[in-house]
Amino acid sequence: MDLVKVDKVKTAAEVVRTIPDGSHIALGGFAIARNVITVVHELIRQQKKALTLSQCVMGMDTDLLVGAGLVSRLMVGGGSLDRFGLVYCVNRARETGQVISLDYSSLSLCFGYLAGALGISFIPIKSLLASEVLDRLEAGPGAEHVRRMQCPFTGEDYLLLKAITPDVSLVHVQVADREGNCRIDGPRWENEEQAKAAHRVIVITEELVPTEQIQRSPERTVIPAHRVEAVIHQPFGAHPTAVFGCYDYDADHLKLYVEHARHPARMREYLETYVMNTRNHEEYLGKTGGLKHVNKLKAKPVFGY
Amino acid sequence: MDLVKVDKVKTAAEVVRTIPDGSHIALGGFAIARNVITVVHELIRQQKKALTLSQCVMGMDTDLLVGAGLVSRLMVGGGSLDRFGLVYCVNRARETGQVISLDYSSLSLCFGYLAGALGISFIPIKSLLASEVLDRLEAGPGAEHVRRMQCPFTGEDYLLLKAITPDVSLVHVQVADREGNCRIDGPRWENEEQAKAAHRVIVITEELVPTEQIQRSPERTVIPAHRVEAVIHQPFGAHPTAVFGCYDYDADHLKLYVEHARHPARMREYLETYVMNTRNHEEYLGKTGGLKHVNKLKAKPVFGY
Amino acid sequence: MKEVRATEIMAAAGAKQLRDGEVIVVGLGLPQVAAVLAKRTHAPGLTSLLEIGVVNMNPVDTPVGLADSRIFYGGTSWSGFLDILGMNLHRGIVDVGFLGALEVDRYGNINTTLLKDDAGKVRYFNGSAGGNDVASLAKRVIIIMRHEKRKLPMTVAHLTSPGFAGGKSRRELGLRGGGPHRVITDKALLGFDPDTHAASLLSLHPGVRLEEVVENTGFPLQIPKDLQATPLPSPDELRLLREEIDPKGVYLG
Amino acid sequence: MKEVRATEIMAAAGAKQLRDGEVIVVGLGLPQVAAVLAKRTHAPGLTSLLEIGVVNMNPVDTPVGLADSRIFYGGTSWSGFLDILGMNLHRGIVDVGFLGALEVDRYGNINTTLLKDDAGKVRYFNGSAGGNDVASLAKRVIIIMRHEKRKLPMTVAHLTSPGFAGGKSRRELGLRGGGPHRVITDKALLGFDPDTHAASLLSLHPGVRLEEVVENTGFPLQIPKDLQATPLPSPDELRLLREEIDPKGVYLG
Repeated sequence: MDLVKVDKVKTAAEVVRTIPDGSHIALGGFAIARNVITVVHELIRQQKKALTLSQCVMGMDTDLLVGAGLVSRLMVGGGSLDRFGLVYCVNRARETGQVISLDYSSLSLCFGYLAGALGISFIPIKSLLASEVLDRLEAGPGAEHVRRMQCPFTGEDYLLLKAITPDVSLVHVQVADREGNCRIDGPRWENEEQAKAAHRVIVITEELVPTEQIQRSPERTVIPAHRVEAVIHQPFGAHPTAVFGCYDYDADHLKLYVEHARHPARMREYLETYVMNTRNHEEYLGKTGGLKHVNKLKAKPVFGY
Repeated sequence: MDLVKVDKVKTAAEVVRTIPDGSHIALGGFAIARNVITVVHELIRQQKKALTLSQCVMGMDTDLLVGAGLVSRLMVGGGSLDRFGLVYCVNRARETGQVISLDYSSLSLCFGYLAGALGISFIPIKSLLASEVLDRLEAGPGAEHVRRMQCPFTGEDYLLLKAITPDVSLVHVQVADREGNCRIDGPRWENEEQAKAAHRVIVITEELVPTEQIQRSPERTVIPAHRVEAVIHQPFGAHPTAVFGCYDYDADHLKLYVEHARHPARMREYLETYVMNTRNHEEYLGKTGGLKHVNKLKAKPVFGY
Repeated sequence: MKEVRATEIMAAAGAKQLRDGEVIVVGLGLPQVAAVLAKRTHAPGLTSLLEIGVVNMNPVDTPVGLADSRIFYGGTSWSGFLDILGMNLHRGIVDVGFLGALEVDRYGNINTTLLKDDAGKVRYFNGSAGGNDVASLAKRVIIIMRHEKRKLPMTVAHLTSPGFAGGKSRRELGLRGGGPHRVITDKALLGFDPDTHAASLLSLHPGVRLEEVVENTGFPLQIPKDLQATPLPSPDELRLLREEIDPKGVYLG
Repeated sequence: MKEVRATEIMAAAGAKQLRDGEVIVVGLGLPQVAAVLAKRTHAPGLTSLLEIGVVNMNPVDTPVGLADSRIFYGGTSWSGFLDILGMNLHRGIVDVGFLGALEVDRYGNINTTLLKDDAGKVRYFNGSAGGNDVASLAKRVIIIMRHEKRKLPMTVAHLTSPGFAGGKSRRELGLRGGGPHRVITDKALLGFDPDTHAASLLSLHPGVRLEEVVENTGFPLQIPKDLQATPLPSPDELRLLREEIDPKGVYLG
């Protein structure tokens, strides 16, 4: 049969204009890897409000959005900036109660996405039991997401998790075609279940390839075109986080970010300088040292970093 | 870290000797594709008894084992030999009551394997409801595998499926290393969930490659070495069924098989000639026309068939 | 131009049921031909799925079945049952599912499992495979089959894949999918009454007499006053079918 | 030969806990060093998993964290959380899970979420990530941490990952995994009493005084009569650690 012939390539600004305030956005980043920075910046420029974010392991993406005050609720398994530090803005917002944080574990959040992706409204799990993580979910707004039951076949005690179905899933990939077929190199953490659980999927890709390239290894297609609403082509779009096979994390900029993120006032400076006072990703990259600087981060093909 | 350094390559005869009578064996074939023929033949030569077989879509593999009288129970979604005919031996055994057949659908059986692979003892589904397929499961020995419940979050009616955890999973792949890391080219039907649900996984591979080849595209590893107990290296091991990328189905032999399978007496002849009176897969291939014949089936690299 | 075949009318009728941008689960044969015809005409953005794990296959040689490597060719994604039937069909994003049948009854219930002879002796066939899943979960189910009295009985010998079982609504049956939408035969196009859920005649293929259809249907058919004729394929559709999509007449012959 | 460091004793003690053929979930740092040491000595058939989807990584450069591409290098399988934490850990085939901690209490409960100062002010840290899953499901959990009174309190400020909560058995708690097996610190090796489930001192690292351990532990430790000394790494183990596994002393320095 013929291939789908639809060009879904759009700019980050165009795509973000279609995301309403109050949306539940699932983020595809992990700590300091494959964060959807270019879309996060645009969400901040367009000052979206009252967002719910979900993610197994938060990174700079979530920290930026919370630090910019766009977020009212989190559903997360954990988070850090690896050796560079903690998710300071997120933790501050939790401490002050600025955000409601539903804390899970990596697997329980991933099971929630899996249930969403499979179209089953609940799924059993043996994690979280006998922990304060579950106590806190059951004691607060998380209560509507968990139940306990016994397996009717084995009698074993289970926790039931409500399916997670984000309004929008954002995932940064290495390779996609103009129709949205995309490939992820390296580990994929929760990206496949997360994207397939969502009502809308937005892909940010480092490289745009002809569909013929996708057809050469269809086993590698992690998210097929018909699940993808838009494709944003943005080289270095995850900077300063790493994209396996494309470029390494930017240690200098991550340190600079952490210095700002630790203090509310300085965080505002960071957002002014690198987000609000830049019009797009090229201008942002320019301020971080420009192509000359980021090209130094480019990966060696054999090693992928 | 170092790689696992364990050589798991064995012969079909060695492996089959470790499979006790009464085992639940999950078969990785689909109709006339990637059937584990070489192990099926060995199971028949060693005259295993009272086997339970499970598979989403039965093919020649299941039909041979049932035709040889080794099987007492089936858990299947369906089955056929595509345009070559039906699974005649299986259908005859159902009609005479020689086997107990628990009939599911492709997805419900696959969900059962998924639950087994995830270590959850049950999983909800919206298939099978309001059908005679479910009525028959609930009225017979299948009753212990299904329950009904309402989703505690949405109130929707669901069928709960008991996890399926086969004793042994047999899967035919194109590429594996000596430790058991393996790759499947083309669609994978239920192979990944089926293998990961099983207690023991036996892989039959067309090609043995050095682990370095596996490390060149780790995203392609469908079953990792630590889940695999033994690797059987058998080129044309799925003959007369097709292995994408390696060889096409053998239309002549499939027609010949169907002529025999339609009649109990002639089926016994087939088993005598091609299985009991051959000592191994090479002798079997010899009787079907030998390498000269099967080499004609070899796939064109670009097309994969 | 040679006479229009019933199979060509069926393929065109199937194509007309598909809208641009829809996601469909197809089987081999006429459903695939109908899908390609729709893609080449009004629905270029159609996505076709095969249950075993193939998206948008583009075969250049004729497959003998779903397990034939020929049908994998040109796919943009190769996965498995869990992805196609789970993360697409069960997820609720499949608009149309095409199904064949041994038997279909007046409420669109499908039998692909077994037949009984007059003595009550049972003969088994393929069973459900993905059929029950598609019938339970697709938004619209389209059945393509030959129009014979024994294949269209009042009640199926085995209810493998539910339509409007017992004349009940899908909601009453606890099923998510919309259920049977059309039955496309070599004689006519059938639909289902929104209230009674019983099969009704929508149109007769050109040259087919009403009596012929009634005689070859095992259940009472609702006959509308304004009985239409199924439109013939356009010259352009015929050209595509005969010259590009199935030049060897493997499925249309 | 220069003096043996506490980190080297910890790595060797960790390696001794691993048997050939076992499947383990490792974190960065000492756990990974211990796993490599075990592989190079008595457990060549060990399988190491990273929660994000890496099997048997074989890094040649030092990663800064689990999200660092350097740690993916040489892997024989790249998948995701669902495969590693679901189809391996939840499936029940993970023998050992290594965990770090902000706090560990007398029953082996782990806190990685938050700390409270004397005024009760809360400071948040990383949270669970895969920690709760590993603690709930691995057959044996091994905790590696610095031995400080504030990190070993009577009760953790937040029970992120369960050990023998409330002194209950894992069965009573409805948990599948075997729970905490060892706590390896820079001063001693701790285990858990099979009956009381409370932490007990198993051995002191050479040169460490009992008082030193008691003073730096926030809960009462069961002290066995026959208190052993943690064995020093063998010369061969030291050579491997210093010359092959961590020559730059990134984790052992």
